[in-house]
Amino acid sequence: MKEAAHMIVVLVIICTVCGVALSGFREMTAERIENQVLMNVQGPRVNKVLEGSQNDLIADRKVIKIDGQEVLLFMGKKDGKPWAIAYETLGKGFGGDLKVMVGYDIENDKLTGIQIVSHKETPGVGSKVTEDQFTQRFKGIEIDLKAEPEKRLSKKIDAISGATYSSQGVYEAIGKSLQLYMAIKKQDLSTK
Amino acid sequence: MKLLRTFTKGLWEELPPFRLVLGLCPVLAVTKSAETGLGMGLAVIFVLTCSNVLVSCLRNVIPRKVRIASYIVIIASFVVMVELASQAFFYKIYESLGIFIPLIVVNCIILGRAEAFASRNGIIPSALDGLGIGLGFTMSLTVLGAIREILGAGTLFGTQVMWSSFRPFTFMVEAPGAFISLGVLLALMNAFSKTQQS
Amino acid sequence: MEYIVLVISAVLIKNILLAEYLGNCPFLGTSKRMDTAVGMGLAVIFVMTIATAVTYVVQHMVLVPLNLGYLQTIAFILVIAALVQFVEMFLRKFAPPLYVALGIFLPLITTNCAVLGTAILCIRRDMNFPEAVVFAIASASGFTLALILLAGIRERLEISNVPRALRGTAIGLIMAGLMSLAFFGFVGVDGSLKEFIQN
Amino acid sequence: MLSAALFLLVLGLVASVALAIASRAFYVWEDPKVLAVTDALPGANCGGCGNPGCASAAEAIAAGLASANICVAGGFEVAQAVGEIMGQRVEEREPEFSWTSCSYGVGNAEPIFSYNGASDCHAAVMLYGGSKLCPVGCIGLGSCVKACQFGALAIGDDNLPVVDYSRCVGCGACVDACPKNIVALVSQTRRIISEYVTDECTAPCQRACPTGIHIPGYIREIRNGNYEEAVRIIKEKCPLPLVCGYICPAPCELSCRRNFVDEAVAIDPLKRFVADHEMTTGKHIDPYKCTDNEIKIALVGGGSEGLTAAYYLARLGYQPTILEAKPELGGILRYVIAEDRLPRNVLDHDIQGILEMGIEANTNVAMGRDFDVCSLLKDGYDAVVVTSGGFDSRKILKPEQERYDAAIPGLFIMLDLLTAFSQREEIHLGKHAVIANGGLKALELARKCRDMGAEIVTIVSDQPLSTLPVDFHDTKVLAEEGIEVRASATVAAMRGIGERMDRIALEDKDLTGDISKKRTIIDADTLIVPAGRLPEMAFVHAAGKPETEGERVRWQTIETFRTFPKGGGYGILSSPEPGRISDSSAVVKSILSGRRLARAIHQNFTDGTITPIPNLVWEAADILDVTEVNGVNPSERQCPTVSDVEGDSKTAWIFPEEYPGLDEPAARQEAERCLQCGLICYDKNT
Amino acid sequence: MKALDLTVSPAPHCHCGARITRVSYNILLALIPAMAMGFYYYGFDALRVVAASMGSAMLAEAAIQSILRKPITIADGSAAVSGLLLALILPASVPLYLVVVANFVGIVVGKQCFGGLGANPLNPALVGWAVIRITRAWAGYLDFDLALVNYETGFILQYPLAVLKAQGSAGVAHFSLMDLFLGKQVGGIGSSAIIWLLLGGLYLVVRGVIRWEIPLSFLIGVAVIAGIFWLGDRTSYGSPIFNILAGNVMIGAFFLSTDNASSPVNQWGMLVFGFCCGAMTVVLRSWSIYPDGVVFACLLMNLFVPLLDKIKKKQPLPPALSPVTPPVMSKSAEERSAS
Repeated sequence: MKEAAHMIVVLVIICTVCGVALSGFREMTAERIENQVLMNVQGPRVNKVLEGSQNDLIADRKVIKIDGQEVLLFMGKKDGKPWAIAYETLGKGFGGDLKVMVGYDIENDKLTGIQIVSHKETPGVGSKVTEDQFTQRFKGIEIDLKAEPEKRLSKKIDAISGATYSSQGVYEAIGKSLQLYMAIKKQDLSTK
Repeated sequence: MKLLRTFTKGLWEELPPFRLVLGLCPVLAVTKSAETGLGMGLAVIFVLTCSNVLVSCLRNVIPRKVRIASYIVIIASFVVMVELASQAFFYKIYESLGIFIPLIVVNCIILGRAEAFASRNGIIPSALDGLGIGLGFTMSLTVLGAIREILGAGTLFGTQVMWSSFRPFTFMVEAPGAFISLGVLLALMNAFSKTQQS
Repeated sequence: MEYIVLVISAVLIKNILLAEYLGNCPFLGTSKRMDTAVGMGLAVIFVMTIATAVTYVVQHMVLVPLNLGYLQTIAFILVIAALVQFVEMFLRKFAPPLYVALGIFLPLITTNCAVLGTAILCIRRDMNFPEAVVFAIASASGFTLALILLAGIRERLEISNVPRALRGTAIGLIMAGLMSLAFFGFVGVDGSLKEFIQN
Repeated sequence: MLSAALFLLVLGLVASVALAIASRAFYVWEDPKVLAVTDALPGANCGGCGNPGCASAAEAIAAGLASANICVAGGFEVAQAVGEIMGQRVEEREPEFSWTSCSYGVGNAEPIFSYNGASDCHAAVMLYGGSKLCPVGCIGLGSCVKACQFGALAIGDDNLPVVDYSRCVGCGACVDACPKNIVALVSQTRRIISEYVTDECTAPCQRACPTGIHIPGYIREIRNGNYEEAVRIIKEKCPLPLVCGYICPAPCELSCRRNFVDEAVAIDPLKRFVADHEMTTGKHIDPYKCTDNEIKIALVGGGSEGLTAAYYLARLGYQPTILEAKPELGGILRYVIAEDRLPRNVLDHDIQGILEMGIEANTNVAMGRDFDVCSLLKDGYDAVVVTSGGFDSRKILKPEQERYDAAIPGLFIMLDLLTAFSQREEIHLGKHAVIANGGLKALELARKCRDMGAEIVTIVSDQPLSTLPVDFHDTKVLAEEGIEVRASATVAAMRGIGERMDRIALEDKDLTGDISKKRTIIDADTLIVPAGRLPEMAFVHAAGKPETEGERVRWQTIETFRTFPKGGGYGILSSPEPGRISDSSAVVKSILSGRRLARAIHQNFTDGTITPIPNLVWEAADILDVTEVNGVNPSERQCPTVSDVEGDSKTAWIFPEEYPGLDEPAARQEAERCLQCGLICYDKNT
Repeated sequence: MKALDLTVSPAPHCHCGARITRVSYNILLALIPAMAMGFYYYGFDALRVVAASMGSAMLAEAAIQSILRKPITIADGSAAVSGLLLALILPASVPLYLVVVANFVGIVVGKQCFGGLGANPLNPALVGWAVIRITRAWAGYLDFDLALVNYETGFILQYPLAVLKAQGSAGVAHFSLMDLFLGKQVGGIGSSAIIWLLLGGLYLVVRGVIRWEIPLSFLIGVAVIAGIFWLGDRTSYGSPIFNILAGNVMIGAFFLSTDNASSPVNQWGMLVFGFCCGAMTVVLRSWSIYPDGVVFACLLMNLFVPLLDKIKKKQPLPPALSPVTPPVMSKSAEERSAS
């Protein structure tokens, strides 16, 4: 019994010390990690979607609440004035969730473009939705604000053959994004 | 002199993964490019050296029956640190290594060195052993990564090295290419060490 | 029906060994003979299923609520190590025949990256619980399938004139590569199957 | 920070406590002995012990089904450790090593086809027995190497397996793996008692040599200048190298393959050269010896046969004592062969070498006068061996006129008996007499025995009834006379109590070589043998251990040699060479008899039975051989041949004075002439 | 005694040297008509590919054998057969370096690494093909519709299977089955010459070079599974006959799946093997991203051969050609060893 207790104590002490060390390390790196994720994951996509903006898109981000749901909003400015916004929504692709960054021109109610942030589609098949050939098709499509949320896009985009599921996932994400669009537009878009 | 040998044996005589034939999964998975291979290698050096040192420090404290469990906890802690650090400082590599950073925990080389070397030797030899084996591992990964990247993508560390019209032999970066190129490299090592012996 | 696609995908297309590069050490180590291959395969199916289920619970009941996601690695490996030992003792007590058949493989499994890998993959792919369990069983079956096929071929290679430098692990790796090559024929089958099931 | 630390604390606690509880809750009682034994075993799962693995071996040991020393791989230390756990005393077992016999690999040997198929010896052998013409040649594909769990085998550059003796543990996995019996296990004992068989690689000279010296081996050592090693090789099979070097008729030279090209290699002079070399150094080269045991053997007769038997018994670890009636040892070598043929210093040197192995010799003591079989057995000897050899045995059996069965109870020689009958002497034959062989005379003798008072006379013949004289055929009529005929049978053993024989064991002789013999035991008071000389006989305590009935010893004979009928007969009345009773026409032949006696005694004390040797190489055995030799350059023999020898020393007269032997350069040159033959291979570049 | 010219390939296929050569040359002979059709339709380009393929296969074999210091056995024709088979399933326009890479990988990795002829677990030609097929950057060269667009052949320049995949059975309605049968279809240099492949294959069966079990069960497998698909959904899947006549099925049934070393030895094994190849072909055709599934189906089934060989206790079939004459020992030796 004494032996068992000894073993348990040693193991528990090691675990605890490790826990303390790790959480300390975690606290040291947490902020940097968040930045890195933004820089590397969202950053390039936002830059592409909100092409033509003059501000630092990552720095000018803000979190807004809509129906109790937090949305990370990126804002593009021209001459100091917001002209476009972008945010992520999820769609269900073939392999799992598709994260799509959708950008809107808030002045003209148009899509400025979409980018796939992350996906789990089959390489070479479903992954075709990430290619420019597909994403470019969404650029500049006008939004019909009066229509049903599902039918707001003024133009239908063909699915990629062989990647129907992945394409549908992208549509789903865009659809969700459109549902949020009106609410976000009404929010205060000024940044500090 | 003995310390030097402790260090250098990992570079040739016990060169992982070729001589020890251990820890093959990351070798196959992360050698799509030289860069990821190098990144994985550095992560392994860090974990291996740190865990060797710590295991060596604690070797007289840990009861025999829970030693493996303790080693696993120690190794896993360093792995989590690597995970966090790479996320914070080398995000690209963190992304391309993906699941294989947490899997360093189960890399047989690390647990093997802890059990076979660090638990029996002092701190300095253990550190050197970890460093040497880790360096050998990094070397192997980088070389394999370079071969696969040059043939499979036409680049080396991301810069184009083949002629511009080169259509990459992408087979090399696919799974079959990984297995076959590692197998062939292993065979070449065997053949080479055999001629060296005789 | 979704699960069929999940299974096909995990066994044939994203085979844990041949496409995801997980569990290669035991794959090459225990594929020299058919009977050890079968034993190892069964042990992996057994452990992987339980481990995935348990780690799934740990992740979603403990780590996520406590906001300790970054401790995933250390938590999972501890849980798996303890679990394997627990299973070993349990089998020995209550299922001695199973213990005799699988016993020697159980310790090997602790350091089998396929087990930890599958557990982590389930989390990373945001599966729900039944999906995770089915995925674990399917992955382990894929492992077993590849193991048995390789064992069949390697038993035969034992008596071939394989060049000396290639004998052992090297030829095992090359054969694994060729198996992986053959399995490439299945690319796309999961998508079409999903469509087929829906229509 | 707190939550992380707490979480890991709890996780660690839960895991360790759960396991601690589980190890109690799921506690399975396991025999701690099994666990301890499993730990003590090497864990290589080689199967050398006959169990499927170390764990099952441990179970078998713990259950008492196997002895503590079954692990051949672990050797003595493991056996001791296991013995300690089991509370058994473990005796050291003789180490065994893997030994390969083929010396011409694929590439050097004569092929029948070129094989480049499956890299597995068994697969290769399935096709016409392999690619070599030689039926016992190594295939060289390394099945033995694969079988070795200890990395002790490798295929060398000449396609032959090479044993790394530092790693070999003698588990025998390679022996089981080899389809050609190239790999064998040898221990010193096995090497001492081995006999050549037809399915192993032997050179023609080796087969022709009655003692079976590895002639190519010692000539190779002479070539390399290792004279001591050469002597050691000779002494493995022949304890009298110098004597043989002087007077051996050298039947080996008749078989030498050089005869196809020019003249035979001077094998015997070469032997004399190295033996002379040994004598000049004044030191005896002692071959290996097994660990001593406590078994005492008395050898009656100190001639070449007795000396040889004593020599091998001593090497096998026994305590032999030679009892010689004459003042000095040597028998015919000393008292019959002329001194100008065999200088006495030569003989003394060799005898001294034999005695140095640890042999006691008592001279001037005669059987029948100073002792007899029973008295020796009573005196504490575990076995008594009669090695009277070529001497007239009547002197032993009947040292004094009035006593017929003083030395060997119940044994008569037909000639003596007939003489006695003709002189109308009263001889007590007892109720049951047995006559072994003896042709028509046996019938006559049987009738006389009946007249002398024997109630039943049994005639035992190793011939089938149909080939016996016609008088024997009507067994019914003979039975009415009280004469029983047992055809196709041999006398397998005599048994008795004290100075009286009471039973004889008969064994049916099956010509097909089936050894699932039928033994019948009949009461017998007298055994009458036909020849003038006694066969080699070995007496031991019945039932293996000394058992006295009052003051009298229970004894029985053991067979001195067993082989299948094809290679000769068996039973106590057949000597090593079939068809003759102890007629050693040359010293080499009595050496062979002596060695086989030692083998029989050793087997009796170890296994309890004398195992037959299947496929023994003997004079007329059918063995693949070459009929021509190609590619060998003729060269001159360095000394004259003493020709027209028929393997019989009676016609070979070699006088050392006119035949001084080889000097060193000539010997080296002569050794170069050897073709280093195998079964059918030979060195074509000689 | 003179050594006989006898070679043994790893169990269970035993051939003597003379027989391998005969098998190989018979296969080459049987492929000549199909190859000639390729030359007829695609001219010099086809010739170029065939020559490069056979040449590089033999060169690869000779090179690796000389490196490994083994006797060079390109004369037995097995490398030439591999090279030719590979060429026949490639489009005529394929760049030559692809052919060379495929052959080197196929022969060196797929065959010689395992100990050479008879030890290869997979068919080396198929290994070579699969390697270049999964190389994404090179996929365009192997897409028949893209590759063969510049030829004048006198028949529809669309790869039937690609059409079927893209447009369903309505798309392939305008392909005449007779044309397909007569080889008037886009495809590999030789693999589309259905009738000539059939005749060549039958020749091999009659000569006993290949056994009938695998081709027959292969075709049955294709027909049965395609029939099931077709009855289930006539708009998406082709009819059984279409499936047999289009793509690589014919060359697969007679030439690709019957490679001695990588197919089972006993009759039941062969039947199961052939049927599964055929079934798998249709499944992969219908569902995988590749228009034709024959090669991958054969490769996959090759992996199962050791297991299929366990179906029945190994019982080698009677030799298809006249049996090997046993080697004769010299009279004296034979007599001695007999006794």
